[in-house]
This record gives sequence, structure tokens and C-alpha cells, in this order.
Amino acid sequence: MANSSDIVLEVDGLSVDIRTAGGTLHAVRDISFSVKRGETLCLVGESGCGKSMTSLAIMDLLPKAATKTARRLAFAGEDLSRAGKGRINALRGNSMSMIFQEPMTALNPAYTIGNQLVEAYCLHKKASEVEARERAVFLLGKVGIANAAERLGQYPHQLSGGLRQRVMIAMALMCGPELLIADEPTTALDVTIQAQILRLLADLQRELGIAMVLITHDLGIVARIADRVAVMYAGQIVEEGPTASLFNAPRHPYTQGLIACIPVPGRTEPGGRLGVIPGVVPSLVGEVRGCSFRDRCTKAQQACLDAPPVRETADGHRWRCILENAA
Amino acid sequence: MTALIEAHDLTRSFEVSRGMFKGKRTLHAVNGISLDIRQGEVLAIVGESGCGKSTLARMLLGLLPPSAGAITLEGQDIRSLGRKGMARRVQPVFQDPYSSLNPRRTIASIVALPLEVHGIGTAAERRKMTIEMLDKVGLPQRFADRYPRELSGGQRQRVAIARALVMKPEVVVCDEPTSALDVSVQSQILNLLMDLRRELNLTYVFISHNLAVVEHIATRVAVMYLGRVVELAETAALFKAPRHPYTKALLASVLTPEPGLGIPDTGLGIAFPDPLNPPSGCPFHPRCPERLPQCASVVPQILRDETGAVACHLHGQGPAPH
Amino acid sequence: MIGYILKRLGLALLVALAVSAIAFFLLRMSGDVAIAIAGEGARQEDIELVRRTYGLDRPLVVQYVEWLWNTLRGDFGTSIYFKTDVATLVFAKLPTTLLLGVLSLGFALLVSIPLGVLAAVYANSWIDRLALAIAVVGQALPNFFFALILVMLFSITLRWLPVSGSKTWANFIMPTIALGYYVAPAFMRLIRAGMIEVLSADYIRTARAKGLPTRKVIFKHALRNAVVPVVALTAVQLGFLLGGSVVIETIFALDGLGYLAYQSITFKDFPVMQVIVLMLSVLYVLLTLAADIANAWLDPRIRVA
Amino acid sequence: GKSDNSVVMAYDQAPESVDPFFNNVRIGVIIGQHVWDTLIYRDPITNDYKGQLAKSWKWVDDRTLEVELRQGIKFHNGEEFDADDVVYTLNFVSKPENKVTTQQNVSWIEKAEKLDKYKVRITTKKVFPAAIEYLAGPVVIHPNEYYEKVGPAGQNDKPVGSGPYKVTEYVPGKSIVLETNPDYFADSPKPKPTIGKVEIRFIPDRQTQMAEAISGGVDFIMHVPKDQAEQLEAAPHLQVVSGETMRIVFMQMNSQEGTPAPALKDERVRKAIIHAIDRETMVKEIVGKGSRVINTICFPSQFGCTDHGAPKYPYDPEKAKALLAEAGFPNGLELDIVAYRERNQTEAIIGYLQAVGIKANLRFLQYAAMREQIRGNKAMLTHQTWGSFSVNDVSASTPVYFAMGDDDISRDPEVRDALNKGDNSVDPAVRNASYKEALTRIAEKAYAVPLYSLPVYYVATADLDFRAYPDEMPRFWEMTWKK
Amino acid sequence: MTSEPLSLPAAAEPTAYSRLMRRVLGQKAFVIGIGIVAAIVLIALLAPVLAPHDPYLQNLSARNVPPFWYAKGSWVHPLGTDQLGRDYLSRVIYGARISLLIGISVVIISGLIGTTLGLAAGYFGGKVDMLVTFLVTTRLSMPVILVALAVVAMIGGSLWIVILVLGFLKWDRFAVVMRSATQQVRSLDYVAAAEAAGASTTRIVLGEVLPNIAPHLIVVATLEAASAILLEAALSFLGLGVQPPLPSWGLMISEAKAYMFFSFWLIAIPGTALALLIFAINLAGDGLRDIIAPEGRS
Ligand SMILES: Nc1ncnc2c1ncn2[C@@H]1O[C@H](COP(=O)(O)OP(=O)(O)OP(=O)(O)O)[C@@H](O)[C@H]1O
Ligand SMILES: Nc1ncnc2c1ncn2[C@@H]1O[C@H](COP(=O)(O)OP(=O)(O)OP(=O)(O)O)[C@@H](O)[C@H]1O
Ligand SMILES: [Mg+2]
Ligand SMILES: [Mg+2]
Repeated sequence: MANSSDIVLEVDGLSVDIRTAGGTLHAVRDISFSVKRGETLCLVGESGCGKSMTSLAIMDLLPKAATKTARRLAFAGEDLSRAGKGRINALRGNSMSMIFQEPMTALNPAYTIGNQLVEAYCLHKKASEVEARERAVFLLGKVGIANAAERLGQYPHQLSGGLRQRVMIAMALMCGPELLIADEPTTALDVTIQAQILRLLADLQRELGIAMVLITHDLGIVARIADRVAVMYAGQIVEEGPTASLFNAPRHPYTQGLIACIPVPGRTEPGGRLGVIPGVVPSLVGEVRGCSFRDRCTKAQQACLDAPPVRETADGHRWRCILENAA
Repeated sequence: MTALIEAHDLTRSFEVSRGMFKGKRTLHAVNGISLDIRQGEVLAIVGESGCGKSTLARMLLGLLPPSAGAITLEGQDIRSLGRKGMARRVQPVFQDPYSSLNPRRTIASIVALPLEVHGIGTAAERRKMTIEMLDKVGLPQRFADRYPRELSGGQRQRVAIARALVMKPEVVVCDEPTSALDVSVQSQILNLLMDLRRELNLTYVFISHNLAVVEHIATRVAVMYLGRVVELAETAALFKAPRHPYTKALLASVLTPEPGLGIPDTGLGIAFPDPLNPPSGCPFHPRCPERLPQCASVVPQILRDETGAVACHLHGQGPAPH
Repeated sequence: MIGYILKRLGLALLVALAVSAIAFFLLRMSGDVAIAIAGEGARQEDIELVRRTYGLDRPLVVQYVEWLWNTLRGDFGTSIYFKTDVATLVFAKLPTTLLLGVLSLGFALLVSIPLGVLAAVYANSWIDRLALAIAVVGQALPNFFFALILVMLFSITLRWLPVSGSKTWANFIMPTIALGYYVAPAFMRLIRAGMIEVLSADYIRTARAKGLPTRKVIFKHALRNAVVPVVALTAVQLGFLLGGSVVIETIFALDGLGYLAYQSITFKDFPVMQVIVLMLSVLYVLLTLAADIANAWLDPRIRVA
Repeated sequence: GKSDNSVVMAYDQAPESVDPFFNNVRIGVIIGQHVWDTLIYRDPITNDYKGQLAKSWKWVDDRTLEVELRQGIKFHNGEEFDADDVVYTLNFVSKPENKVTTQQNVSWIEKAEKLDKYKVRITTKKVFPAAIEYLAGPVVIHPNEYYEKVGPAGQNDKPVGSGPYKVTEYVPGKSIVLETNPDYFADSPKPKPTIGKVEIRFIPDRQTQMAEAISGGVDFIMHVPKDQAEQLEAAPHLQVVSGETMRIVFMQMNSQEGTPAPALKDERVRKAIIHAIDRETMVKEIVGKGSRVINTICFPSQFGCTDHGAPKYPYDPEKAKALLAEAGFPNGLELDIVAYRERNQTEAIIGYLQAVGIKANLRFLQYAAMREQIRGNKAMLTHQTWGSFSVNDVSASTPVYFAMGDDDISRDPEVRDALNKGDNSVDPAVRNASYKEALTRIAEKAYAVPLYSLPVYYVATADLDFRAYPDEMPRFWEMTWKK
Repeated sequence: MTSEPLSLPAAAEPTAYSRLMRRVLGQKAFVIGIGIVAAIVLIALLAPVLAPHDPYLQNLSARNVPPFWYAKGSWVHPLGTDQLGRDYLSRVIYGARISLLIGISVVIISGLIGTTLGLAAGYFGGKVDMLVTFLVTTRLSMPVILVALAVVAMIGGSLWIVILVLGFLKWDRFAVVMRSATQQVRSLDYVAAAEAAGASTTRIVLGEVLPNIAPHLIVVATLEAASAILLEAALSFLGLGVQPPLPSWGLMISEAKAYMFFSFWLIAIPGTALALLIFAINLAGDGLRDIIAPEGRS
């Protein structure tokens, strides 16, 4: 394991419960991971598996109906679950920041982007408006926005989606964060723009040595950008490991199924049948015992009714399954 | 293969108001597209958001009258076919499985709607046909009397497909049928569509922005940019040798799950085009890495040849044949 | 912008025309003005005389066109009952009603904005329920009933406030409350609903993710956006208040447009009725235009680029 | 209040104009009598005529009246009163094109001529013995120079009269302030006022008026309904004064040709209706002190009014039902009733009718609308009141409704002939006999339901000393403070 | 192998009905509101059974008897009598009929007009929409109470005239809400799918659009019913509404206000009844709005 001082974010035993009319929904169930300085961890999984809840729990932005519990939730060694509201506010937007999925709605339509960019900087760095604007112009340039100074006076609706997402990135970088959480930052964008934005993000992250948690459901993005990958299913991390290892030798039946679903030119035959994962995601309301994937798993056994063991290989590739290798 | 549907110089514009104090502007969503859809093929239409794919699809379905140009179905203008006549031969599958099913109707009544409209069979016969159709798309009978909200996205999309196929149409226009679904469900639906095509001898117009899917499913691909078709070719040819710079960029942007390849550099400019203010000349020129001097002023004509068609100054000059 | 405003003014004109025609024919069709003018105890020949002298024996359309023509020239006619120039009469009463309208609106906003914000921020808590209760009770209490209760309480029992008249500012307290309390719930609901929606918007999450303190998130980022629809409602409600002050003005003997309207209705004073209805409709259309402009100012998405 | 020697009066209706010729509401008459003077004054108690602006008058012939004017009287603006004022005023108001509101107050005037500075001759259009009564009532005298200059509109803006009070402030529709005229002539039958200032506020809502009275905001209100007046009596600082008025209440029943309620053509149905209503109880319980039941359609004190020999129809619901059954309505019938004031009394009548099986649907209308219904032969039952303009003669009441005028909906030629005979005679005996004949026939045929006279209730601060008159006219000039 | 115990509860949600019921019952406000409304409806329906006396039977010698809780009151007239000696309890009970009749009839008339206009505007758009928008603006620019007062003053008040006048005046909110709801539904793919299936416009409007905007319709209807009842009360208060001796609550308040300073119960009883009904309808309407709101989102 790397030097523990390199660990920016440490999540241990995080659970998020949401009160709903139908009962308690266990959106995130006892997940643990950590991210080091300069590392990109991708959380991947299908819609509703708890990715966003995880990120919001870290940022303490959960909706009112949701409660989180964690054995440990530490940022740069400081336990966030014990920090007060003021402390969290001091960290948020300052040393840990976040980029949201919808560039169209994540900016306040009533204020200029300049106003929204400098807000956090003035607050956290006690900087003057002028200094903040300078930094904003600098960062807008960095994310590839030409004539940045003029853009500061524009309103979000005057920018295209790609530009807005760049503004969001610049905004997240304003205070020079150590941790950047990006929740599906490109899902709403076109493929060509997506490639540009991801490239930009990856470059900046490397350049600034930020620890990044990138959330996505797109295995293509994961494969190209992540250092490590955590695959979530029904609120749990079912498999986690270095990117290459995970893609080249997936251990969990779910991960395997997922990879087989995607047509890959050259690998899948055009017009041929694609791999499938039968069935649907289980309900997360109420207690889920045993392996949550078992009723969609072709290799399910009686033993799956109990909680599956966590298995681990030497290179830090871990998975939750009764089988050593499902393939 | 014979052309089943032909679109001649289709244009569709909308009057859009851009906020209260500004006047209306004309937006050319589809700008002079000529296409043929051949019996039994899967014609994919790809392009970025807002380039007019859905508008084109709605015109092909007869749901939206073109501002100019005409569509013929086996040589007959679709306007003369009427709503019912079109309905028997061309059917849609929409992108959003949530808004495409009436939440107040049961699954069976949704699927039976076209039969009812056309007055086919008795109620009992319709019920039987509906159940058969549901079975064909992989939905057990017990779903028949449920409501859409009780179904998952993939199941809903199956219902939509069942509704489209219950009248045994020849052409199915699928507007991004899987983009709202998770990958694990997407593959189920894609498999289903391919199976049904073989079984029922269907022709598909398949709209998507997912090039991996398109490559997997299509026989021919039309690439759209800002309301125009910029390139049209057989799938294999297009993916092997794209001719238009935009097609090239599009292909380069595809992120396949292959670790270690990193994020490609598409070389495109970031100036995202405003459809209300389309660039002069070739609409792609502000972003084009291979821009020529005349691109900014001259609209490239479409060049048709045996491999397909392309509209780019890099490929042939002069007016296209016909 | 200019074009838009011109278009809206054109609409106002069309609406005014429609309203004037509706009012004219509606009012004239069901009653004989001549009898109203001739008064109690008048004989048939007196009525006939009145009919002839006032030109009421001509076809309605002719009378309407003439009325319209005169109105366009700025001559609003003479009140049948008060015998004076309608314009003078109406404009003399307008200030009282406007004052009452603006005061009640102010009162309503003063009550509803804090209550609405609180209810939204503490949605589903007891604060929210209390605010809802206040709103629902406010809408359920007929304002005439509420006004009478106020009189009972503050004038008869406590003797704090004068019952009627418009001499001092104290005269306006009860009418303002009675009228304002009735429209406050609509504002409160709108603000609450708007705030709840806005508070769940992505950009609020963005603002919180920046580490902004809650107060700033609510007042800078949320309220600004939630308040946009309130402006439109304000215009509509002011129109409503001007028209709806009939009962309150009657009870509190406030000598405003509402009471004048009530009087002219009871006396079949058609010229006055027509002008009041016309004026209120023009006012309404202009107010909505003003609201749109204010909205545009508040919401940059609508503003001129 | 007593402390500042002023009275605040509240009234529910604003006059359309302060000029007495251009309004037809009671408050207009009240203001008119305070601000202006008439040529002749009728003593409200003795009903004797006295000279006011006139020193004396005499009928030269049937249609010519000569009036000698008092000298040395000044209008509020200093303008001197003389024959020109009288001539100008009478000639102005009698011209139809000047659109005086109540035409019958002035339409009898043919012309007025100046004989000399203090003498005028008035000619009536036809024989019109009631001219004196009108000259003592609605026909006030305007200052000619001022009136000529400003016209009725100016007279409304800044009223100028010669009466005991002058207008010091007037906000139309809201309030009017009257202050004593210090130069009021001493010989006037109206005494020089004690109350220094009278403010009349127009408060449309009766409850608001009551609330003001209770809270001391106003000192004087009138036309208070019986129940409310009795309740207000309980307040220590208030007093209630009531008295009978000449206003009679009755119901017409449309029995003319083409009536929408053919049942009313049947005498038995009409009689049943009269029998159904307990007038005695109504008077006692809801109409109030000062009211009395009437049996013929006129006010008892009016010349020619009598119920001797006329059949009376006591309250007898059983008989009413029997009559209805006899007339072919054993299961009752449904009728509309139009009314325009005293709604609670109409409601009580409806209740009584309901009890004998007549379902009466109320159509409560403005006076004008009601009259339209009646004249258009669309009314069935009408709940009417008539004040005879305080004229103490049957010619001012019964003929209006029974001499085949516009408002006659029984249209019996016999009744008409008898009434006309009375109206056109100067012999009191002939008149009495003719009116009696008419009134008796109306009662026999049960053409109308005679109900009762209306009282008027005043509620005032307990300090004020005043009395109620049948003409519903509070006279501030004679009011004083109690010691 | 798919042995039973291996299956997990699917994420698909419970049946529509049970979910709706849960949401309905979760809405305490709605339950209370609908409960009170139901009670008042029941009282109205059972009026002849429940009322101790004939509501029209007057007794001038027993006027303004106070309710039982006053020293002078008695159980013969539990809520006392009115100014004509009619039993107040019976009149209040029968008054529920009038108020409900007004609320329901007005909503039916105005709902028909407004929904038709709103549907047409939302579905066809373009010129039709412009025309309807113009009509709505014109209608909105005329204050309801003034126009209603004027019209009633001229033709004379009666129950049916009040209902007709209010019905023809209060369609604006229906039109506005139905218009935007229709616009929203019209742009959804299931309408396009029905079109593509060849369904006629009538069929689409009635079969696809109307059922989906019905919840909004119901919410508007409840709120409009409440407002119609209030308006009738205001008209009656000004003496231009329903005519006596009909026991409308508004009319009772109007008649009782003359006695309010000394016999407060006379105004308090119908006032409370009216406020309670409006309160309950609004509560139910609000609750309904909240219940259907999430459905609209999805
Ligand atoms: N406010 C909420 N109330 C109730 N349930 C919620 C709420 N927000 C999220 N959930 C549920 O919590 C679970 C996890 O949601 P989450 O948003 O974390 O999923 P996700 O993996 O981010 O999905 P997506 O890819 O769609 O963003 C889901 O089942 C979702 O339905
Ligand atoms: N009814 C309409 N009124 C006005 N503009 C419209 C309308 N329908 C489509 N447009 C505009 O026409 C252009 C093309 O729209 P279209 O929906 O066909 O694009 P698309 O390629 O299907 O995009 P996406 O991938 O986002 O579905 C867009 O700019 C859109 O805003
Ligand atoms: Mg589309
Ligand atoms: Mg003179």
C-alpha cells in the first residue's frame, strides 16, 4: 500500500439510507474505497446503483430524506463525519470540489458566470473580487475558453453545453482542490465534446496532482481514464481493481456480463448477438441479504443466499463472490 | 435492393422565439436531405444532438409535414396515404420509454391501440394478437394488465416495440431506442430488434449517436451535421474509410472499453454551432481540422458515388449528378 | 424590445376593445337605462322623454360606436347618477383604491414572503404545516366575514381603530388587512412551491458544494429565482385587488373605485360602469406587461441579449 | 357630539347631486331643506302652510298663483333674494330639456313671471290644487345669478342656498359638511339652528353605520331596522326615536289581461293571499313601533282615505287554504314576487304564503328594474311601498296604482272612474265619496294586499333632543342638546 | 438453475393502486379535507332526515332565539332561530345543499368551457392558441366580482342565475391549466405514437390527452368549486346573489350581519360552516395536488 499520507479520501463502511414512502431504501450499502493524490478512481455501475449517493455523501450534500453512516470518512486524514457544518463548508468548494452531471442546470441562471466563478474564491481565500476575476480568467483559458474575460459577463443560457461544462470544471478548480469528484460530467454531451472534455479533465488532474473520483456508467470512459475502477451493483462495490486488470480479467459475474454487453468493433460480430444480463435490478428497499446479483447470475448457487466473501489478488483486485473466477 | 422510402430534398424549419423580447427566427432543423431507404436494410442515422435526426424521423413517419421536399413510399407520396395508410406500413419506436407509453393505459391496451384504430378483429381477437405480440418481444402474459409505471425501462421499451410491430409494418423508425437504457438492458433490446428483423423481414431506420451500436447493427450509415447529411455509406466502408472530416472526428471520439488507449484527441475546435446561426459555407468549417479556404463561403455539394455520398470540398467539386 | 412592447400594447388595445364591447352590450341588453334615469315615480311620458333626450332610442350598435368614438376622443361621457363627467369621477376615486390595493399587496407580500421561504426551507415540518394552515384558513375566510370580525374586535371591543372613512392612515389598517390577508395565501403557496422547486435545483447543490453558508444559498441563489413567478402574480393580484375591493370598500366606507362600481351597478349608471370595467381591464393588461418586463429584468434568460 | 356642538350623521346612500332638483333620494331632500329654502313651509305637526321665502300667496284663478316675497333675505354667497331668483328657478327647472330628475315635482309649472321685485306669478298647466304642497316641498329656490353662471353642476360642486345651513365642505360620494348660516333670516318658520355643524357621511353598509354609532364615530343614523334599533337602545350612550311615516306597504297582484299568473285573476286566490298574511304579527314583531296595519291602499291621514265599509281580511290560513282549494289549487301554486326594499318583510310574507301552499320565488330588484317588470306585464306579485311624496291627499297615492296608469296592474275601469272623479273635483264631499267608492271596490275585489305603514327609527347620541316626523325628515335646525 | 430462494424482490414498484393509496393516506391534509367534505356532502344529502324542523317554517313570535349554550337557548332549536323565527340548525343543514350545488354546478359549466378551450389551444396551438389566449386575457382583465355583480344586478339574482353567471365567468383557470397541461402531454411520445398508429384527433384528445390531464382538472375543479362558493357568498352578502328564503350560507351571513353586534352566533354559525367547507375543499385540493405532483414528474 502507498504511503498513507498520500491518501486524500478514505471511505470505510459508508452506507446511505433513504426514507421513502415504501420503506427505507438502502441506496449505498457498506462501501469502502480510498483515493490517493494524483489518482483517478472510477465508480461505475448501472443507473440507480448508488453512485451519486456515494458522491453526495462524501460532499455532505445528501438530500434531507437521506442519512449516511460510515465507519470512517476521512479527507486528508481529517474525519469528516465528526466535522461540524462550518468545517464542512470551509472544505467544500475549497479543498474538495465537485462537478455535476447536468451542465445545463448546474449553473444558476440568474447570475453571470463571472459572479458564480468568483463566489467561492472570495469566500474561501478571502480574496478581493479583482483577484478572483483574474484567477477565473486564467482558469477559463486553461479549460480552453477563448476570450475568457468577456465570458465572465455572460449568463449561463448564453453558453453551449460544452462551454458550460468547461465553466463548471473551472469553477471546481478555482480554489485549487485536492479532491475532485465528477459525477457523470459528460453524459449530457455529444461524443465529440465528451472526448474533448474528458481529455481536458484528465490533463488537468494529472497536471495539478488532484485526486479524482469520476462517476460514470460508461465502461468506455472508465477504460480510458481510470487508474482504478470500482464496479457498483445495487448499492455495493462488487469488484474493484486496477483498470487493466479489471477489464482484462474481470472476476465478478456482473462485471463480466457488463463487458460482454457492449459491442466492441472487431470483437463483436456485426449484427450478431450481444451478451446479456437477464432480469432486472433488485429493489433496494428493505434488507437485502446475500449476494444481490444472485437472481440475475447464471452461476448462482444456494451459497449465494449468504453474504459472499470478499476476495483479493495481490495487485489489489478485489471482488465479492463465492467464486474465485466466474469465467 | 429497391428503395422503399425516398426523401427528396427534405427541409423542415421551425419558427422559434428566443425569449420574450426578441423576434422569431427561423431554424432549419433539416436542410435539404435526400435519402433512400431500401427494402430490408438497417439505415443508421448518426449525428450530434440537435442536428435534426428526430425531425427527420418524424417526417419519415408522416408525423411532421416537411416545409419543402417530399417523401414517397414505393413511389407514392405519403401525404396521399393519409395517417392510417402510413400507420399500416411505417411505425416508430421512440427514445424515452417513459414518455412513449400512456401512463393511464394498461400494457395490453397500449399495444392494442393500433388494432383498435384500424378496427381489426373483435376485442377477443385483438387481445389474442396483443398477447402473442407481447410474447414475441419477451414479455410474459402477466404484464398485459399492468400499467407502464410498474415496468422497468427495458420492459417498457419492449412494449413500445410490440406496439410498433402489432400492425406488421414494413418499416420501423427507431429514434435512439436504447440511449435511455443501461448497457445491460441495451444489449437485450438490440438483440430483440435484430431477432425481430430477421423473423419479420423488417426495414429499420435506426437513429443513434452511439457509433459502436451503429457499427454493430446497421447496414448503411448516414452521418448528419446541422440539418444536412454530410456522408452516407455502407457501414463497413464508412468505419473503415471515413471520408468526411466530421465522420472521422466522430469515429475518433468513440471510447471503446479498451484500457490503456487513453482519450483520443479529435482535433476539433470547440466552437459549438448554433443552429439558429449556422456558419456560412460548409456548416462544419469552424471546427474542421482540414479546412480549405473555400469552406467558409461555399456550401459543398453532395457527391454521390458507388460507395455512397459525401458533402465535402475535400471530395470532388462541381454539382452532384442529378 | 420596443417591438415586443408595441405588440403587447396592441394586445391591450384589442382586449380593451373586446372588454368595452362586452361590457357595453351586457350592461345595455338587460336593463332600460331610461327608467333608471327617470327615477322613482316617473311616468311613461317622462321615461320616453328621457329616452329621447339621451338618445337611448337608437340601435345599440349605433350607441356603442358613438360611445367608442367619444371614448377614443377622451370623452368618457356623463354619469347618469352623479351627473358629472365620468372621467373626473373615476379619477377622483382611483387614488383611494390604488392606495388600498398597493397597501394590501404590500401587506400580503410582507406576510407571505417570509412565511413562504420558511415553509419551503423547513418543508414538511411543523413550520410548514403552520404556514399552510394560515394560508388555507386565509383562503377559507370570506373577506367580508373577516372584515366584520376585525371591526368587532378592533373598533367595537378594543376601540383602537376607527370603523370607517378614509381620513387618517388608521382608517386603512383594517381594510388593508382584510383585503391583503385574502391574497397572501396565493403568494405564500407560490413562494413555497417555487422555493421548494428551486431548492432542489442542481444549481443550489452547486452553490452548496462551493461551501457557501446556508443563508447565502437561500437568499442569493434560491429566492432570486423563486421570486420570478411572484412578480407575475403580483400584477394579476393587483388587478384582482382593484376589482375585488368592492366589498371591502363598501364595508369600510372607503370612497374608492370599488364602491363607485358598486354604486353604479345598483343605479345602473352605465357610463361609469363601462369606464371602470374598461379602465380595470386596461390596467390589468398594462400590469401584466409591467410584470413581464420586471420578470425579464429578474430573469436574464428572457432579457435582451 | 355635544362637546363641540356638532352632529355627525351617517346615511347609506350618497345623493347623485346636492342640487335638490337633481336627485331623488331622501338624503337629497334632507340636505335640500337645510341648505335651501322654499317659498312656502308646511308645519310638520299641524300641516298648516306658512310663508318662508314667500310672505303671502293667493290663487288668482284655478291655474294662477300670485306670490308676495319676503325682503332682505340673502343667499350664502351674499346674493340678494328677489323675484328674479324665483322666476329663474321655476322656469329653469320646469323646462324638460333641463332634465330635472323627478319631473312630476316640476312638470305642473307652466311658467313664472316677475310682477315686481318682490312679486311673482306662477301659472300651472292644468288645475293643480297640490301646487302649494309642492312649493312647500321639493321646489327650492336657487340664486339666479349664481345658478345661471354655474348651472346645476356648479351648484353641486359649491352649493349656494339661503337655508339655515350652508355647505362648507363637500366630497361627492363621501361626505358633506353643513355649518350654521349666521345670517339666516329671523322670520323664517325654520328656527335659527342650535347645532353648529352637521357632517353627513355616506356609509353604505348598515353594519358599519351601527358600528360607528356604537363606537361613537357618528351621532345620528336613521332608517335603522327595528331589531337593530332595539338592540342599539341597550347602549347607554345612544337613544332610539321612532315614528310613523306616510309610507305605506302593500302588495299588488297582477290580474290584468295577459298576466303571467292567470291564477291571480281569480278573486278567491287574491283573497286567500290576503288571508294568509298575519299583518298584525308582522307589525308587532318585525316592522316595529309607529307602524299600523292598513286595510285600504292609502295612508290613513290622507284626505279621502278611509276603510269604512271596505271588507277586511283577517289572518286566517285555514280560510286561505280553503279558498285556494275552491279556486282549484288544493296543492298550492307557485308565483314570483318582485320586491325592492325591506327584504326581511318580503321574506316573512313569503314564509306566510308558503304556509298556505303558495311557493313564492323572490326576485329582489332595484326599483327601476322592478318597475320595468311591472310595466312590462311580467310581474306576478309585487311588494311595493309608496310614500306619496309626503302629500297628504289620496290623489297622491291610490290613483298611482289604480287609475289605469302605467303602474296599474289590476286595471278596473270602475275603480278608475271613481278615482278620476275624486281627483278632478274641488268639492270635498264629492271627493270623499268617490274615493271611498274606489277604495271599497279595491278591497272587495281584493286587487291588492294592504299591509301597513312603515315607521322610521332614528338612533342618535343620547344628548340630542329631537323628534321624528312622518315625512322622514330630520330637522337639525330645530334640534338641541339635552340639558 | 433458478431455485426459488435465489430470487430477489424486483425493483419494479408496487401496483399503482397500493402506491396511490399509500400516498393518499400519507397526505394527512388530504384525508382530513376529504373527510370533512364527505361529511358535509352526507349532511346535505340527508338534510330532510337530519334537520329537526322545516327550514322555511317561520314563527315571528320566536325570533332570534339563541343556541342551546346560551342561558336563553333551548334544545328545541339547538342553534337557535333566525330573524323570522326559523330553525337555524335546519337552515344551516339545508344551506350545505345550496353551497354544494353551486360549487358543483359552476365547476361543471366552467370546467366544460375552460377544458374545451384549453384542450383546443394546447392541442392545436397556432391560431387556435392565440385566439384562446386572447379570450383568456380578455376574461382575466374583467374582475369576476364586478361583472357578476353587474349582471346579477340587472337580471335579478336567483340560484340558477348565480350559477350560470359564475359558470360563464370562471372558466379561465381551467383554460389556462388545461392549455399548459395539454401542451405538455401533447409533446410526449405516446401522443406521437398514437398519431403514428393512425388514431384520429378526437381519439387522441379524448383517449390519450384527457385522461392524463384529468388529475390537474380535478385539482382545478376543487379549488374553483371553493372559489365559486365564496363568490356566491360575496354576491349574496351584497344582496345580489341567491334570493331568500333559500338558506344559502352567504345569504344567512348577509342577513345575520345586521345582528352581529348583539347576536354574534347568527353570523358566526353560517360563517363557520362556510369557512369550514372552503377550508376542507382547499385542503383536499391541495393534498390532491401534492398527490398527483410526483406522477407528473417521473
Ligand atoms: N431523493 C431520493 N428519494 C428516494 N430515493 C432516492 C432519492 N435519490 C436517489 N434515490 C434512490 O437511491 C438509489 C441510488 O441513487 P443514485 O442517484 O445514487 O444512483 P446513481 O447510481 O447515481 O444513478 P444514475 O446513474 O441514474 O445517476 C436509487 O435507487 C434511487 O432511486
Ligand atoms: N417543434 C420544434 N420547434 C422548434 N424547434 C424545434 C422543434 N423540434 C426541433 N427543433 C429544433 O430543431 C433542431 C433539430 O432537432 P431534432 O430533435 O431533430 O435533433 P436531434 O438530432 O434529434 O437531437 P437529439 O440527439 O438531441 O435528439 C434542434 O435545434 C431543435 O431545437
Ligand atoms: Mg432526437
Ligand atoms: Mg338675485
